[in-house]
Amino acid sequence: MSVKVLFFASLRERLGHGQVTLDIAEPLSVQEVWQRSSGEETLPANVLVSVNQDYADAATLVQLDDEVAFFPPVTGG
Amino acid sequence: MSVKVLFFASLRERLGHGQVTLDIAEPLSVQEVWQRSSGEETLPANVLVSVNQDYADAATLVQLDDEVAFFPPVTGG
Amino acid sequence: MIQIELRATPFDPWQYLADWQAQQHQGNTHSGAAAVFVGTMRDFNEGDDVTRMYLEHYPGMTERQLDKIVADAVRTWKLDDALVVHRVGEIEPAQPIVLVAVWSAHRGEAFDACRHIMEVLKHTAPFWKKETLPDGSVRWVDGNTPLQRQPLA
Amino acid sequence: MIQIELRATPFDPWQYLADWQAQQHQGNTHSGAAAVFVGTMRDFNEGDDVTRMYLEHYPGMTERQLDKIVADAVRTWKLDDALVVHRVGEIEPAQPIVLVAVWSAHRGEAFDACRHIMEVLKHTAPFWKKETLPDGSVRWVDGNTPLQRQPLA
Repeated sequence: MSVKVLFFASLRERLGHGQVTLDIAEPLSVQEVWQRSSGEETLPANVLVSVNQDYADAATLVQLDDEVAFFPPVTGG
Repeated sequence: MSVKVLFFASLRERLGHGQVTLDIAEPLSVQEVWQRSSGEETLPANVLVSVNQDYADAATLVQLDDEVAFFPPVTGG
Repeated sequence: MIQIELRATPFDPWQYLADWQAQQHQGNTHSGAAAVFVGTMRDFNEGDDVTRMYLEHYPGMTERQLDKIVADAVRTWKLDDALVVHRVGEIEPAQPIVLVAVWSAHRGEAFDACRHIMEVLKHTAPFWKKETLPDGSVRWVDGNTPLQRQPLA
Repeated sequence: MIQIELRATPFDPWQYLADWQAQQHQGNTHSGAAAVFVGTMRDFNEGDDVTRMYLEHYPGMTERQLDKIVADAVRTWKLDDALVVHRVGEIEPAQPIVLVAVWSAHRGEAFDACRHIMEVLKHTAPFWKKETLPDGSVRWVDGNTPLQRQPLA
């Protein structure tokens, strides 16, 4: 079972990858998904996160087969 | 010397005329112009007035050759 | 640029804007924001069906007041361009009555200026609506806007 | 009716509205008010000339967030219709980036809803701008919007 992790914009460029697939056996917090997918300790305060395309936070629990994304503040419009 | 007096919309229909020319020898207040042009005593509170196409009030002094207009509250847009 | 137009014939506000933009804004790279309002005649008012409308105005003063309203807004919000088109005469349901469009560097100014122009226009520009009901009777629309002058002493 | 469109090619927002109105609003006699916002790419930002821009998005989530923003506004302000068109990909100065248009019975609701959609879109819809400067260097535009989640404990 796995979790798909996406990175966008300047964050993708900084980490050097746009997508990671994590094999997980049980639900993880967003914070743990960040550590395992980015190799960095703490989720930076200016990084936004979504789970299944809805905004979430570091404590949100990620289930098997969920899609998690990390990205910088948005600048559309 | 004269003053041109105009009436618009429901006020024109109520008074039965859209334009009156008053012969005057000296400046008059808007209130006096109303009396002489409408035949009614007091300018009603819901009648707007302009002098030379700018909003004015009952006390505004009307000069010879001015254009005065009386009309109901506006309903454009 | 400022443009004010009173017109006695129907118009498509979007096509009007497409044409205006093609003329005035070709390659405009400084106006980041445009805000637009279009007011359209409905087929009901105050609980009654309305079949058509006559829009009376005060030739000369109407243009003068619109010019002042728009020039004030352009100055206050530092607009790049402003356009007001207003119908007069016979109008049928679903026809546009008024178009207000403003261009600015920033969206806050554009929204504020567009809304302000509409509010002041509705409260001060000399237009009067006369509605025709399905039975053929006519009535003047009541103004429910604050008076522009002080109450009489 | 609600329509949301992401598009990778330039568009004329006024012609788009003319076409939409011709399709959807033929004889629409209940929407008395339309409020529209168009955001256009400028050729400067934060004091620098900008020659072009790339607009990245999150396929799937971007559409989902726009759908939610617009559906919320339609419900809150009882809108008759709402339309959002947003560019993605390579954009040049003077090209429209975003079009928001709403139709309502009354002008207050139309203005409020249009502005609200724009504000929430700017703060929550996943788009990211990358600018190219005249010397060929590129930079991501800093978001200066409040975060959508609580600070970490």
